[in-house]
Amino acid sequence: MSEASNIRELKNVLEAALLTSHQPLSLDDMLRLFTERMERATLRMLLDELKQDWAERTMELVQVASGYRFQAREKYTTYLMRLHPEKQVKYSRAVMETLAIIAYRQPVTRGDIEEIRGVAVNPNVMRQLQERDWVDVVGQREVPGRPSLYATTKHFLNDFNLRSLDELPAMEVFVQPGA
Amino acid sequence: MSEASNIRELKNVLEAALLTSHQPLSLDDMLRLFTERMERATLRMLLDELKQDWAERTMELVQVASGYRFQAREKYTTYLMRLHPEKQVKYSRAVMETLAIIAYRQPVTRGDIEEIRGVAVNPNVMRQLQERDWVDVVGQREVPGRPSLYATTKHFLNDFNLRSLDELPAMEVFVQPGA
Amino acid sequence: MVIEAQRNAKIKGEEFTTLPKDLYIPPDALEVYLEAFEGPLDLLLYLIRKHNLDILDIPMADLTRQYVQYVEKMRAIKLELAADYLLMSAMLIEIKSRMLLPKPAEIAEEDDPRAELVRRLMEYEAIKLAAQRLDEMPKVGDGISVASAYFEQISLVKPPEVSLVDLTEAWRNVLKRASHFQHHKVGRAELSVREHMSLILRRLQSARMLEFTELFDIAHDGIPKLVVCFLAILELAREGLLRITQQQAFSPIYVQINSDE
Repeated sequence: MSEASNIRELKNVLEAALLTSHQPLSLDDMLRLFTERMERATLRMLLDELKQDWAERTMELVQVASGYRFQAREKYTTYLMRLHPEKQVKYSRAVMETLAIIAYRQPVTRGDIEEIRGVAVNPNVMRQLQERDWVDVVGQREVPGRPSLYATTKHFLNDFNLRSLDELPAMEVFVQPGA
Repeated sequence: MSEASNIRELKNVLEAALLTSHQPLSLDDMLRLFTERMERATLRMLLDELKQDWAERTMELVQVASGYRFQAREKYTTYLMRLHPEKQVKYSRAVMETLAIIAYRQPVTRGDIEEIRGVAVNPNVMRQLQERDWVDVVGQREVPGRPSLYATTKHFLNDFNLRSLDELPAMEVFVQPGA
Repeated sequence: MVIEAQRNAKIKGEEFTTLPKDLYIPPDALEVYLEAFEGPLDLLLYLIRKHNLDILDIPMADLTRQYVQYVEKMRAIKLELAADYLLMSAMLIEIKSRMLLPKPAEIAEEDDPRAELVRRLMEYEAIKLAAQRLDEMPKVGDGISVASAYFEQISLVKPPEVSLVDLTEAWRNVLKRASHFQHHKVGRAELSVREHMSLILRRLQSARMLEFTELFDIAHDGIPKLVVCFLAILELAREGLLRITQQQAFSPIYVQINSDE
């Protein structure tokens, strides 16, 4: 007499296992659920039925590389994302200063930025600014290596609510006494 | 026109959220699922219905200290334990007794624990309880040395399937043989 | 001795069923055996339960004698274990000796020298049982399996908010550190010129070559803007970014990106 004596019960065990597992379950994993021997073909058949049982429901039984898992249907993603708002990361000081230099001194090359900041520009910094579509390449300076010239974009002006760059606060530099 | 326009759809969103969340969801969490305003009473009603919908199924909608969660019904435990036989952490008697003292006598200092158990508290014991996030420092006792006061966490209640400390099993009183 | 008669006394907690039936412990087994005790209170409780003693009227002489015998054995083998146990020995002996003193007839029950020991034993046993109950309770990860189905996260990272204040603050910091900029003032006019420099470069990127006049939007731009545009062209030329050419006098002037070829 088997523990789980009918198909309904066998499917329930599989459902409980799949709904509570943090990782996809392989066929071997699932065979371990039962003390009695089960053919892989039987297991596959049960999984097929389980998939059908959930066809109209919130979760979808899918097969991925490492096995089977239940996942929320796509239509719920929008809702579920509201539970996990992405944390707003802050831009690093390097990013902000690089952006400021490009805004106030454009068009500038990476070399110009390095000279002003006194440190090498991390390629990641330029990537972040370009991905945000605040900065792009407007040309090359005709010197050896033809370095790219960076400038701010229209999108940058929009995001900062500026009609043109001259709406940026004019920066009066405080002249240090004795400097 | 609301996003999820009928009770069935609202319950589905809740079901999808609860089945995919690794932590219990509070009422506030669940209200965040919907862009439209929902009364807490409505949400409770929906959760009640959802609980009913699952009454005969593999998972059970339970309420613990930090909110609601789905968990596999007890009858599936035997099966599910077979998936990860190696993962069951068994704590030593010292750890469990320390936990019991903190749970039933909180807030307590390490000195209180030593007084009750009659032996020095191994720092490793406290570390294990804190790493499991079952126990936490909630303040200092205002005596010389300002010793830390320990208490159990919400996570402890969640893990033990409790809504609050008064759901802990009542302490048994020493029974006299032949008394 | 009551030991033989009581050796089958039932003790709560299964670990005690494996304990020796009397005080004799094979020396090599003692260490393993001692692990079973969580401390002197635990050992005392064991002795009380094993011999079915009345906790409210503990025969101190018997209990102390048996306890001390255990501790002596422990001392012989596992010295470092003994500190807490020795303290308890001293306490038991003290209680026993206080009980030998003649007591006034009107002594209150709470003045029983054993009272504090009894209170501690009862408190400890209650905790010990509570610990067993907690241990047996189903817990998440040990008897409770929580739903944790998968859902596809949209990798839509919310970009950081940056204000104009953040930007000017960053610029201020740059200037503070770059000493050679300390005398330099970036005014609005210069910003306009810089912006136009970028705009002109952008246009020439796609067009390669433009007629000089095409760079000016005379119909829409006012004089100040035209001037700024002209200054931008001059600045670009000065920086070597533009090449301005004219085949002959009065023929169209062309502007193109300066390239070496």
